[in-house]
Amino acid sequence: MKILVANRGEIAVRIVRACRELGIPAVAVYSDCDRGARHVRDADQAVHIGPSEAARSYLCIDSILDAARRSGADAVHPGYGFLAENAQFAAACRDAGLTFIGPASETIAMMGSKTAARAAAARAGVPAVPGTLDPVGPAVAPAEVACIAREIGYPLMVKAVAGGGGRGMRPVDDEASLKDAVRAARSEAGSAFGDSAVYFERRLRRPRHIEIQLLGDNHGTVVPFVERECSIQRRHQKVVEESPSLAVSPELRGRLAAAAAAVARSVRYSGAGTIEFLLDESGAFFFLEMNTRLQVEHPVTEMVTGIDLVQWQIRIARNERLDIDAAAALVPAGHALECRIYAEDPDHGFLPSPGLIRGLRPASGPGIRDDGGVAAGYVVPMFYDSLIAKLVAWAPSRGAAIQRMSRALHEYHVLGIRTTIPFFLWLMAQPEYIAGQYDTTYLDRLLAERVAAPGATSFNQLPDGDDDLVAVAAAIDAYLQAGRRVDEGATGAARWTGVARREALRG
Amino acid sequence: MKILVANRGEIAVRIVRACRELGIPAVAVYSDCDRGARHVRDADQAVHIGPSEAARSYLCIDSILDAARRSGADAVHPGYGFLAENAQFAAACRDAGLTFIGPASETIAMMGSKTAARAAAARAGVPAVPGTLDPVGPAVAPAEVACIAREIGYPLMVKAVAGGGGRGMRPVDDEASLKDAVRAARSEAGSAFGDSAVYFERRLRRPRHIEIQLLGDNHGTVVPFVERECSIQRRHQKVVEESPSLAVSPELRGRLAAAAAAVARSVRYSGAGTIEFLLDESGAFFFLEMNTRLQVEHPVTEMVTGIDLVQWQIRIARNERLDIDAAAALVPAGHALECRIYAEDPDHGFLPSPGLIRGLRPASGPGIRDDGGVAAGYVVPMFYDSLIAKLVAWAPSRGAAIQRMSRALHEYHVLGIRTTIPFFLWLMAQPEYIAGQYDTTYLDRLLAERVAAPGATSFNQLPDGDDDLVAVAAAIDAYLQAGRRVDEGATGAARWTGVARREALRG
Amino acid sequence: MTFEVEVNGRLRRVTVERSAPGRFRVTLDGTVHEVDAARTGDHALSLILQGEGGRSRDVQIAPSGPPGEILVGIDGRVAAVSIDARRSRRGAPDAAAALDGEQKIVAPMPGRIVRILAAAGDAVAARQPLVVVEAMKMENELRAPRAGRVKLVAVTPGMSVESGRLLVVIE
Amino acid sequence: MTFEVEVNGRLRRVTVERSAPGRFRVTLDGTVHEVDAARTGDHALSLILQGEGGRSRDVQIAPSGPPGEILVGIDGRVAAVSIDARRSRRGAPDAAAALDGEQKIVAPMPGRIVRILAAAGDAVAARQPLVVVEAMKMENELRAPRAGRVKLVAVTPGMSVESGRLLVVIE
Repeated sequence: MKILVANRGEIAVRIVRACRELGIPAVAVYSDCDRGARHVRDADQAVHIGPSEAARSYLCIDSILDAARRSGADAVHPGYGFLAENAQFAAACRDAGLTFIGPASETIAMMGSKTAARAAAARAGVPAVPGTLDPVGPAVAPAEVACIAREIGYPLMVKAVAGGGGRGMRPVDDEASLKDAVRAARSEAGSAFGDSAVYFERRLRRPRHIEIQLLGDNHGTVVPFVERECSIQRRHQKVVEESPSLAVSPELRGRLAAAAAAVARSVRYSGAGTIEFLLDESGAFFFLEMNTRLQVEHPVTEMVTGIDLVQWQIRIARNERLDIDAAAALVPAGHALECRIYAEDPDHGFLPSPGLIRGLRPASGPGIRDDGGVAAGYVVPMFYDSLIAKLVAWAPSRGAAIQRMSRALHEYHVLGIRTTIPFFLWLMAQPEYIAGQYDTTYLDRLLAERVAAPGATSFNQLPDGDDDLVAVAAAIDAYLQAGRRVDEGATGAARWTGVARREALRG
Repeated sequence: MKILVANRGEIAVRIVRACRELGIPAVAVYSDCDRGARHVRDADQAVHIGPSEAARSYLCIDSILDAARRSGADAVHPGYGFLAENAQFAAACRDAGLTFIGPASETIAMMGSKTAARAAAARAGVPAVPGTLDPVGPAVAPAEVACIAREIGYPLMVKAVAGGGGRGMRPVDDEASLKDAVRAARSEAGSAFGDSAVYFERRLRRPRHIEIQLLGDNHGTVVPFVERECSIQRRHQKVVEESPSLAVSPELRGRLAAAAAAVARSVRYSGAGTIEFLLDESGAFFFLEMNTRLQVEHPVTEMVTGIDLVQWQIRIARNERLDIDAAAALVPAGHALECRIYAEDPDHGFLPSPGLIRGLRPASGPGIRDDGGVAAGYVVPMFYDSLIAKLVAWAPSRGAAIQRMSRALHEYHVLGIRTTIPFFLWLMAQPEYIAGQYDTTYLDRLLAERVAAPGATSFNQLPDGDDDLVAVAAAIDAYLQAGRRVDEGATGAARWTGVARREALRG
Repeated sequence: MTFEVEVNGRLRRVTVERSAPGRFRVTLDGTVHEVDAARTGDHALSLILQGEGGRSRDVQIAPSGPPGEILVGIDGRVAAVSIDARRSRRGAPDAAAALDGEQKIVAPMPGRIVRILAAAGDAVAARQPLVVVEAMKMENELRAPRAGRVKLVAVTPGMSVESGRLLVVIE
Repeated sequence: MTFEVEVNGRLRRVTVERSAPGRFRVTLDGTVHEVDAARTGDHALSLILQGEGGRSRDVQIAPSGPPGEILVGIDGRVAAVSIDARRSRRGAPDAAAALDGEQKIVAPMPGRIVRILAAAGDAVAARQPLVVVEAMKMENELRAPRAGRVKLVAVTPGMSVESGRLLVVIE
């Protein structure tokens, strides 16, 4: 077996590691701006697939199939994002005689339609969030749209049928704002997914996002795992995940797992997948959607179960039988957290912060796992998702895991670009977070309050002493640099060109 | 509580991390050559304690007590090595009103005498390796020495009473070689420990080194943990450790743990300690010695039990009660290996390889823990132990852990000095090691055969293709450097001064 | 040697003299610190403050664009610092603006112009969206820092812009 | 541009020409390779061999003392490499030795001389211990590479020596 990794960044690096441990050669693909990227350096082979724009490289099915042919790969791992949930890609791989490491193209297509997925869940006896069973296409008349909405009841959520990643979504509180919301959602969905169909879902009050990771093999076995909680979201984007959830009792866990397994079995699911639920305040849960791929947050499940999900994806694709103790898979060993380290500036509305990484020292030591995708000297491009690393902390208890995460965040150096590390340092100290009292609306509320608060401080606010120390350090650095300028008999400007030249060497 | 870490390198970094996670300020101490060392950079405070020679810094009790006073520390963690098993130091801390994080001075003193320790084990009903109960001091006449040896029987081992770290030891096969061995052991012991007394132990055939980690609190509770196997030794120095041991059944584990706990209870042991046993081919085990401190290999126990031993050392010193599930502590979760990454050149008899670390990229990702003590830009000094990092791999099975370790070793870059990484890559591929068929004599035998073998190859031998590739890389690098020389209008020599200057910036 | 150092917007006056090899006497807004400083990497500096129980901090320092502008990493956080602020200020684009009544909106990061929401001559309110820039799969609205009138729109939809590129001028 | 490159003792002849930006035509002992090379750090180079399914390797390169002597790290292993071996050879201490009958024993690492086990004039057998150097808490015996007579002992017990320092000459 030789696996082409049809992805980039940290997940590509993660997959290459799994290949190495299984003794399988890994082929990386890269766009122009990723020539020096870590996944290219770590792989056994690397093939250039086009310009930096994702549409002409990582999203270009033909280029990737061609790369597989040229590199002699016989299997393709899509990772997540890009083509991971593209049914055409899965089919194209199959037609090209390549093993697609994931479920059948048909399964991807069915679950890719949110309404079809909700119907499948219903058939499997799993209640979905109350809402429309059929898409509300552009043809449907405004009056009828209003009727449908009234049936569901307000507040509700307008969602893209082909949706994902929080795009094509609009909350609606009353009929007055329905029309604009539908128009906005449709246009966003149209441009994002090429399908402007939307549907309506009732909006639960303060729901928690609970999801069940599962594996299915080609011999009918489905194993669900202990839940992950992903309620810490910013604008419908997960930023911190954990396992287990404080909101899930062993009894509820059993019911969630059974429901997830029922849905997966009903579609004869093969590979790694995740069923997302919303858990309401009364403890009732509802099917939200199924992701027919690996999730960004898969490491927290690996930490509390010891199972390597990526290795299992590959072994399942090799037709191996799952030999995981299903009972043990539902008993978490300790507690794990994941912080998604993004190249974003939390002090400026989380604006993207691409650019040259001048220095990098990931955290390490007891209970810490760093799944990183970058290196010092690499220029984080503006073309792709801003996730540069996932920092995972494990400890016997949630409290100890939070302390460990804080320790690791303090220890983590990324120099040259802004990251969300200072934001996570702040979040790990929030009483509600520490107490586990949160839902999917928590973080946006907290951030809004923070901005509104008079004299709101920066996430990078330093204790007074350290503030002084930064001034002292900067002055001593400048003093030493000035010394060097004299030594080198260069002008003030030379220092910076000097720096520039050193950077240039970094390619 | 404020803890002074009376150590350096990776163990000092490890202890600082534990302090951070417990919210306790940590004070580092450093010698001249360690000003820029990682443990100094990571600590909250740092105090200079003298010149580079250990005897005048890390071994100087007065300097360390003075540093504690100046920094306002009220507790001292000795780590391992240096003063960790120095009873005078423990007493001096106590007398200075400092909490010594470890057992009572008296316990250290008793277990520090190998013969006294063997007696203590015997009193606790634990058989020691057959040998002399009393020290064979310099006064004892040669004739009597021969008698004593004959009683024990050959082959035997001459050992320093004050011994440790494999020094002051000499194997003896017959009476003819006894006299020289005793003389050599005595002189080595004299210079190493200031005590030339030795004793005799029968030499077991192909023994395995099995040890039991334990914790004891100040309230009479002693908890033993699943065993570690440390039979992979080079000249009596451990190089790879693992937990659990393939040679230990649950039933045997129970007996080993009971024996270890009995010895610890008999001396009302407080803190972290380890009881070392030899396991012979018949499955019988014998008390070897007790280490009254943390061990280098403690992480493998942490990986399979989830317990943070360093945090517990601190909590015990704070008089907390052990609340560890003693039954669970004897059930390993998965399998863990540790490779000790030394600054040594395996291709030249493991000669020390101190010097400037120009580049460093530790391994990371699933199942990997790096307990490192150095950083790029740091000059590994010639004055201390050559351990620069401990690489730990965990997996559900031993086989998977070995694959993971190999993956991580391939991924681990240390540039500028020689390390034992290439040696470990070789070892992880040895059939006997993979099969777990080894004992304490295995590695020395294997290395001897390897050297003797005609056309013995280097540990750094590359597959042919990579050999070409290195030549290609070196030439392209030289080509690019030459280009720069021209750009900079400098001479050939300038390149190297240029490099030198860049290094100089690294301090 | 005296520097004006602006840390997170707060201007400090710092004088540095070498008191011994690796030792510096640093005067910060009148207070004197005895500091032991060692380079620990291309971009790293280890500081130990004497006479404060030896407070130890490891800082990472890197230039961030214009001369005199640096980022200082410490303990998981990052501070934006200008050295000799006044001098570099005079060079910086936004600074001149501060003087007259104009306000320049520049691209905070490299990206692609998706939409332009105001035209020259428009009156805009504070925090009113002006331009949408896409980067890293996210659309980012850039808003008016204050009320005023749009004097100039310097970009068009579809354009790729570098960080710091002038987008809109408000007067 | 042609180089003589010695990798782990094996001498290779390598010609490099730039065929395009980031692309090199490299001739190694007559075989031509089309190589895509990118600097990925101060000391790192990423190579992708064209026409071999794109074999990818990340190498780390650092000088190791004398000009032309470098260490190349690849895939967990380290190769000792000399560039333009002959030239640098001529400079190196051991090389001259190779020519006449002399053999110089030099310190393989910095350390302290603990014991000297042979005196000038002594006849020594191959692998006979000559000097004991202590470094990193270990005593290391340096042995005679071949049989001969000790011509010179250049150090005394207690001395601290740098790496490469001449210790003993055998003839």
